[in-house]
Amino acid sequence: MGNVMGIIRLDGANSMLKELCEHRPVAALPIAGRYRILDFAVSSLVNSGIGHVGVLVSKKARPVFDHLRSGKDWDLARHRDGLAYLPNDGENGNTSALAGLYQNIDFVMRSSAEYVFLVQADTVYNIDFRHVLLFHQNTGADITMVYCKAREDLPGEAASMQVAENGKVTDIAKRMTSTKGSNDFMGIFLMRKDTLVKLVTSTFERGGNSMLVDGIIRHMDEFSIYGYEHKGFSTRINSTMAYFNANKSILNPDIWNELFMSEHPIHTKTKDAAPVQYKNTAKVTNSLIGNGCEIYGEVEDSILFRGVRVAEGVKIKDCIIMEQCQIEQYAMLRDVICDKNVVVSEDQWLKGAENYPLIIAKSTVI
Amino acid sequence: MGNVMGIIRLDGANSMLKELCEHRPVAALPIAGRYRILDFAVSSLVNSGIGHVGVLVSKKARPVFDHLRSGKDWDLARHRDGLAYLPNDGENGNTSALAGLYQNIDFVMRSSAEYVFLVQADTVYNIDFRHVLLFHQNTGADITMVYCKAREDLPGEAASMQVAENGKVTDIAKRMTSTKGSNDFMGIFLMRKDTLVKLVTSTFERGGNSMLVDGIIRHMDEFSIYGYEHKGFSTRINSTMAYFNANKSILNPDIWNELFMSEHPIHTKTKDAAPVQYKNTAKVTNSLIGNGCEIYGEVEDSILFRGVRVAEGVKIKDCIIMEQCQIEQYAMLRDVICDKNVVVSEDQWLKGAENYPLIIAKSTVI
Amino acid sequence: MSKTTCVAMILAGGQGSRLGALTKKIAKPAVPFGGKYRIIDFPLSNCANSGIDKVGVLTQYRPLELHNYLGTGDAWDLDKSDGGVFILPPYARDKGADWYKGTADAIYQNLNFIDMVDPEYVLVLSGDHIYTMDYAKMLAAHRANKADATIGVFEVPWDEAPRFGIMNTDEKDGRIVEFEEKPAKPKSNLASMGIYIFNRDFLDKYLKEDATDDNSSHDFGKNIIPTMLKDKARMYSYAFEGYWKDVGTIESLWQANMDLLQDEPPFSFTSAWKIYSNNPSLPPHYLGRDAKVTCSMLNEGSMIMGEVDHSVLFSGVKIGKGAKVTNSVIMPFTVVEENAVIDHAIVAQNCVISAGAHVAGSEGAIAVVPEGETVAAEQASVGQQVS
Amino acid sequence: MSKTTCVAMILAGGQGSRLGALTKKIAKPAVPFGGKYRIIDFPLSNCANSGIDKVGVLTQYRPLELHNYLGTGDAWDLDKSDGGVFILPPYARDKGADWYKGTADAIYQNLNFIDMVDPEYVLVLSGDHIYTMDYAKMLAAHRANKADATIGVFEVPWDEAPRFGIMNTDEKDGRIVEFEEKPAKPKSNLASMGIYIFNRDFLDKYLKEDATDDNSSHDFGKNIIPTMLKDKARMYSYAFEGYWKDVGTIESLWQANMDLLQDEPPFSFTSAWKIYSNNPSLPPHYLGRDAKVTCSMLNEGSMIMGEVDHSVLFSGVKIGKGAKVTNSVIMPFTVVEENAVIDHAIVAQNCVISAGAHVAGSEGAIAVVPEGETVAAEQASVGQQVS
Repeated sequence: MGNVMGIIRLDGANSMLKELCEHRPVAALPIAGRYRILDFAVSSLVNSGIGHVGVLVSKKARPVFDHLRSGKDWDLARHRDGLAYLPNDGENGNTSALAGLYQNIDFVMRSSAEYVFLVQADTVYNIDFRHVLLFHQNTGADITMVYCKAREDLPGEAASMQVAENGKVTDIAKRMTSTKGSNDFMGIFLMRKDTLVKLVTSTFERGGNSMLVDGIIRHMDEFSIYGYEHKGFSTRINSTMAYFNANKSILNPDIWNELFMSEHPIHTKTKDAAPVQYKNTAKVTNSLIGNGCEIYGEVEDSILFRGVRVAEGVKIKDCIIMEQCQIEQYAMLRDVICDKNVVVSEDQWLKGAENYPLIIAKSTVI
Repeated sequence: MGNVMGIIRLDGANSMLKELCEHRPVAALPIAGRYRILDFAVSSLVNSGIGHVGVLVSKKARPVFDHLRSGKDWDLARHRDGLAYLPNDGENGNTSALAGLYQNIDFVMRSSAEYVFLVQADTVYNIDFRHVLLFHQNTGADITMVYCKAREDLPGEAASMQVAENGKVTDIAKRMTSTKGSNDFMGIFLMRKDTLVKLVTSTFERGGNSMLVDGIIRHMDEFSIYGYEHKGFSTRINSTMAYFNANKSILNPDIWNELFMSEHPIHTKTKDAAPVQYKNTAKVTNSLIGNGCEIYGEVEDSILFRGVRVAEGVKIKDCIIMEQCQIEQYAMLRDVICDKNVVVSEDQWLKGAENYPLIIAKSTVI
Repeated sequence: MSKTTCVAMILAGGQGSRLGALTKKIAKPAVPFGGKYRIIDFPLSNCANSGIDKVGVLTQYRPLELHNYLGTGDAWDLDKSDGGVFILPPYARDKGADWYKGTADAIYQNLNFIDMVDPEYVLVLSGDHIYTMDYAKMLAAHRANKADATIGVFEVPWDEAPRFGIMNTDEKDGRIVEFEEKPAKPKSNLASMGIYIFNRDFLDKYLKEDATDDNSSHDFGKNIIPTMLKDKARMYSYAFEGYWKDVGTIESLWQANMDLLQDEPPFSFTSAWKIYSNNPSLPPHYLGRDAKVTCSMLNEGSMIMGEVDHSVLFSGVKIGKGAKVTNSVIMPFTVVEENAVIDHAIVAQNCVISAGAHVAGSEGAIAVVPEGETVAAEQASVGQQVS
Repeated sequence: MSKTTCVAMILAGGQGSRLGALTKKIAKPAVPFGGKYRIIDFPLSNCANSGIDKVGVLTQYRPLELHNYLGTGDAWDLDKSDGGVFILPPYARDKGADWYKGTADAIYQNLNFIDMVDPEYVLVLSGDHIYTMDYAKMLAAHRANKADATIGVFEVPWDEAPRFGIMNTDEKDGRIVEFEEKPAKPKSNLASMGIYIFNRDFLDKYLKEDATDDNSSHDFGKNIIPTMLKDKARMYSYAFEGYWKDVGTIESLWQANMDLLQDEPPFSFTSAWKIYSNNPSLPPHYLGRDAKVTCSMLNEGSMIMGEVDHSVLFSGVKIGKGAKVTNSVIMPFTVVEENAVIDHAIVAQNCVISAGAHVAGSEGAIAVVPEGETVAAEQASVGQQVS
């Protein structure tokens, strides 16, 4: 797909993600024991043969620069095309993605691409974008929006789409909750480059702030919009519960296989961590364990990121433990999300609720 | 020099650079027919064996991202270390380099480097930083500042240093002009990592805005500061005249050789432009001609960047013509700086003065 | 990072003995061409521009220097994490190593490489032709025709046809009905460019059969293609229009360089179809106060104090005051000292033409100075070889 | 981008016949070790960590697979634009090609590579040792001693010394006074690690002399080092402390893997001195509801439903429900089906151990399943080779 480029938006609905997004955009939130959420979007683009990817730099961009770096881990460190950072100087205090796109519109125009995937990197999936392009070409749509059926009722910002039988989108509504079975927009637009340029400039120059609301919902009749249903696993990370549940979904071997073990792998920053060391007292079930962990204690129904140390006597259940955390002897954790570099000292007990996990902020010592 | 890192500042004194820096930081200003000013700093670091380079991202960063990209052209697209972009979110409206350093101070602290070169990329030179490090270690300085003797009287922001015979710096003063023979600071600091961290945090947290003024000049007695004299060619680009003169200096074959033909080449973004085509009517003397040019007319005492087309009958003298400009038939230009993509139409005459070149802004059609 | 559809195999040839002194120290594909390129830049750039990202370069000769030039393949954006450019010299096997016995044998000896890449199609290219071509279009035609093999052809003047391998095709659909190697009385003027696309399994079968045939000279043109045709395989021609030049001899190499100096060059280096090359980091070239340069191509890092006309100069060349270079090709980092005169010559890399020396050939007898030579003033010379 | 001070030459050996079935399809340096690594990751990572960025890998056997594993060298940050890792198989020359006749001959045949890199020092390494070492420190010692050659040594137990090449040194400054290959009555317990630093010109001279000696077996230990000593060259020992293991046999490979499972592993993979490797993109491994994993190392992409104890599992391994793996090494993408039992075994890549099958060796007679094999349930087996 040499004639297609991707543009990644780092923004997302992070008001319900609390501490987890205090120092990072949603796109940079660690997930599934090894990845950041944007890995799904970037890898899907690259695996679909798209070698030109722009990243709309937002505030709090350091974790994104740290993670993507030169783009080499995605084979995007190239002399031609490859990865490009698109800065947003926030003129007049406007730091919206639309303002960023507008500031970099010459970059889009200069590209030799014919089509653009504009992707909000806040959703977990493994899509072959080539199918979306084919669908787009077959329907003759101006704009294709990718959606999935919501898997459960959950609070969190969602755009739900009415899609006719022939795929035509007849209505779009933004709500603060998602209902099981509704057609939830996955934050993926596909359109011709000139359509995008027109949409961005005309919306921004008329005071618009949101591509979806001001550009599309308010002008539904001006475009022929089609919806492409992604039938595979997909979940948008727009609240702490969505994040918690998404991680636990991946403990289902079928979903683990679908997302990660297909012929299209999800790439991420390589860290050269050693294999996991299970010691003689280890007892681990129904869990994902990232490399570099050292495990003496018990872990159940949980996800451990790279380099976590679980000491003897520890019991961890229904938890997400991010990189480089240390859980010391006889600590017990249940329904807890530990951000990076947390230390839980000896004998500490921590417990959240199944529908309200306790979040321990980055680098806290408890 | 595995234990040394570099940090590049993109800011500079651009108030006297007018149109040339309207859309770019000084560091990204094109120079010498092929380069951007930051190439001198980045190449000097890399050629001195420094493979870990942070770039403090400023406003108007797109030309810098476009130019450095993954860092591959400097062999800085690496899995470990390599090029890192350090964003500045401008909290409280503070977008100074010091604020940027402060925001990214954990990046500096986490590095395994022992020493840091902090370099303001607004100066032309080709330095072996290994000699500076040796000097620093031999003098036992807390801070080493690299300076050169000013080559002429020129207006433009300059920091002039008083340096004792043993190399100790006894005084530093900032002025709006540089005097021939004065010791002009070249914007290069070398210090231990922990010294930098202390200097940045203590200065910023006490309301400071400038590393040099608030961090160093106001606390001269707290540090042992040494000056390292760079005896090779060096010129700071802090005004239009400085820019104009620097380019013309490079028409001196000795300086051309010193800067570009040593065993330490200056690297830049590769563009795969074809060799220059001289046609049968071409007449070019005392000029630098970038690849991709096509020349039918006359060029004297000038610098042409890549992809410039000089039509028949054209006369160009004492000019700087940037990338992709087109000078059409029988146009005559003298003492003119054309920014990128300028078109000068048939029969146009343009003339600035030797000490006041006419600047034609990017993409203008005249 | 996706599966490879088509692998390219560049037959980078042997020692290139017809290029004589120019290939004393480097393999033919590494010979400089056109002011900044090497011959191999053309097929490699065509591959990169056509979206082919796995390339095998088959060479028998000085693989190391070629490896050093190609590096990781990054100049052509072929440095994928799982490898882009593979240099494939004949290497020692259980029974020792053999030179490649012919073009087909070279591919045959590297079937394990093709197996590793596991493509659907194999594109076979030659390493000594100058042209720009979109192989993706040829592959699309190959697929549309449901062909077993597709051969790139171009029209040559009828009187030159007897020097080429000629394809006789069905005019309707381009299917090849007959192939004649250098026919005395050609029935068509469609010449083979030595560019083939094969279905991988199809090629595999014919190469393995050919390898067991002691009477075969293991050559695509002489053996493989005729056998395939005899078997009535679906073989199609793909017509190429544009500049195409074999640069296998001194004269043709010189001529191809001179072709670039025409008022309308045979192809544009500035179009979107760029030719990439692995360049040193050098500044724009400098023309001194007394320089006079006309009808010429010059590259970066050169310093010109004298006169240059109708010539192609590579990077880092120095032309002294009063020196005169005409109708010549001067390769990288050669120094032409004051008042030296060069005409109708190819001067290879790193030579020194001493002050006042003359190097003069003529059309049909181009003078050649081999790599690293110093030509003294008294050594004034004419014709095919100076050393 | 700066001039190369020291080039590393890794003797990646021959077919590794002592590793038998494990090297049927891959060269010895590419044999998996330690859950995610290949043997060659150790010298390569040591080079990268020591700041050596040009490495020649000398192999006689299956260079292509090794090339594919190393790619551009980017996993080790050795993908410099002018080339970092060079695979150097014996290639055809004017007189055909020869196998490397010995360790010294392998370097001798690649002197043109060393000339191209043009270093001051040559570091010669072996490709079948597991250890972490800072070569930069050894090079500093070499320079400080103004040595012609420096040899890495480590202390072995006195009773094992007769199995090694032993250095007798001047206790004051470490200068080597005598070298004995496998001495019956060792005078010292300092064994050669097969790690040499030579001044480049010095090495050049001795290799060229040795090449003309028909009586030489062209081996560093047997010929080159003794000759240098005889000439009273300045040769120094450099003492290494830490874990060092030759993994040239099935038993030693198995043992070295088991060493990693000790309560205090012989070296830390998590220290700053990282071992880099070229990894596929795989997720964290998953342990199912009935999994039981103790005293083991597991890598990414694996799915464990059964029991694993005292074992090293590589990436993408599947262990079915009820299966039991003990005291074993399971290489990438091997599937152990339900209720299969594996003990004291090395199972190579892409094998299938069928449901209910038994593979059992014992200490001193490790069972080996070669790459790609399927072991049927009825094929239960004990001892050195299963296929």
